[in-house]
Amino acid sequence: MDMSGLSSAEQAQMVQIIEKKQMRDFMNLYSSLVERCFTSCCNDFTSRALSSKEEGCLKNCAEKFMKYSERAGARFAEENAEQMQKQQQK
Amino acid sequence: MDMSGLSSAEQAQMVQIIEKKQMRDFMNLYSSLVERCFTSCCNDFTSRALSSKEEGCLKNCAEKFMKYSERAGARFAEENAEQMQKQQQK
Amino acid sequence: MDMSGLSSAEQAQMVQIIEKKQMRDFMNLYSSLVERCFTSCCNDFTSRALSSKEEGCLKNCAEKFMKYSERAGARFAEENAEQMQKQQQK
Amino acid sequence: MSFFGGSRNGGGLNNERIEAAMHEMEMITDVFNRMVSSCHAKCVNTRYADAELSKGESVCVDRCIGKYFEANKLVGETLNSTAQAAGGGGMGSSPMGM
Amino acid sequence: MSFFGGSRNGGGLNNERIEAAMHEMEMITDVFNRMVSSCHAKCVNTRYADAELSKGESVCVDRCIGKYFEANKLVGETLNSTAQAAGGGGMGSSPMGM
Amino acid sequence: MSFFGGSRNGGGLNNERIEAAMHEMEMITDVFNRMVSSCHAKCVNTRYADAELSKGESVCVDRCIGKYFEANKLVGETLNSTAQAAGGGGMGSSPMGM
Repeated sequence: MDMSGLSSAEQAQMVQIIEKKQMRDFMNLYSSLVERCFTSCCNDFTSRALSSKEEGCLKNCAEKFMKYSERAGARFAEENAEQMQKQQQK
Repeated sequence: MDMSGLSSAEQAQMVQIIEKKQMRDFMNLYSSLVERCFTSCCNDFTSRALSSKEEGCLKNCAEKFMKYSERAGARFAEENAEQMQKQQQK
Repeated sequence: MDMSGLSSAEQAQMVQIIEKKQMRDFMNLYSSLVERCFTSCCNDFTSRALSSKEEGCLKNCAEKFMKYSERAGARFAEENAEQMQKQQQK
Repeated sequence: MSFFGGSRNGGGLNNERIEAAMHEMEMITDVFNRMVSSCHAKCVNTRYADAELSKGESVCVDRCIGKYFEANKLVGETLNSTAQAAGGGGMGSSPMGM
Repeated sequence: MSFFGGSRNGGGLNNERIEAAMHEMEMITDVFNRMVSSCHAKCVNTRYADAELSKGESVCVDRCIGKYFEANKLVGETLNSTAQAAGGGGMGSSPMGM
Repeated sequence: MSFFGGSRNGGGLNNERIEAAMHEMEMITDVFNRMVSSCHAKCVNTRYADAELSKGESVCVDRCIGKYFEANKLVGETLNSTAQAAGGGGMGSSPMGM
């Protein structure tokens, strides 16, 4: 995102807004991650407790998703930067 | 949720906010329930009218979901209370 | 929606609100359309570039969805008008 | 969101009523979006060999939208009678203008 | 949304704290909605031959809700230890009051 | 939401521009979230026998993100030319900065 069109007061405000949004986005990521991993890993309801198999699956799911998410974010940023550059050359 | 850290004026405002939110959540529940029951029950589009089988299915779906939702809500409240208690003991 | 209960100042404000909402709804439609068409059309990740088959599928998907969406919107408006009329006759 | 951006300065504007109208609009949009998504899944072939809605798909869409309204009404009535049976007064009418 | 409609006029109100409480409430609602949707998919038969939760479904629901809480805790702990291993300080405790 | 909590008091701030920047940010987040969810479904094995992205999965992810951008562009162009064919002026450029 290009913030150069904004005044410094506006930029300061944007930073605050962005921080709040990041907090919100993180919580959203977190709750969707729990849902995603629970859906993939937990399918036995003969007991309330997590089996060791379910525990392992949940941990792997959470860790793997964070790695996936980092990679996807890096690619997204690259592609986005490339496309903005192309648009400015037009 | 623990509101004891808020002043009485803040608590009064929170109550108002919560009421609006409940109204919104109820509408959301309602429209997601229609979608859910429609998806499960309506699969014949040779006619616009609901067949009696579809009607029965929709009614059962709505009633059953409300019962499910009450039960899930009660369990959620129990688990949440238990967990908050554990955290305070730490 | 019946705006006749609102004053003209309120109606002017509503128009502004509605315009912002339409802008937001359009963006939402757009990003959900990309997701929908990508899910249906792109399943080969041996290459980063779109194959000509994928391109054709994406274009058809987008065009067809717009046609679908127009038709669904027109039916929705008809049904909604009919139902409001019935409610006023009660 | 920013929908009410101007409403706080406005002398003589009734924010309550604007909020209520706004609320109704959001609700209708929500129902519409869910209906669009449901009927797309029920009626539209997603192989996308061409860009046209076939005759069969079109007829299916029309009926699907109509049926969705019927389902919406029936679910609303069911919730109302459940609420009344539980001792409450129900919600008066179907919970939305549709 | 309009949740903070009145909060700007209010003398002596601490908007920060109300916002934080509001934020927590939204978060809990989000978790609850996802849990309701997950456990419905896991436990409830969707043929809808009748309107009652069977005994088996009820037991499944109770365990599913409990298990969802356990999963929530474990995922939170996993993210924390991953963040700590990456050099950060983690998030202190599980990211939500649940 | 509360994003604009402070913006109404601020003398000399241009709310319109902040709103526009905010709007763009929300849009990009929306696209990103949908892309993350799509490419996860396309590329990541959900048996979770271990916590690493395999080589094959990593390569798939890179291509999937790239392809999603291409799809986004093509869908935008298709909507524009459909709108132009319908007599309107289209949307000028692809409806988002990406």
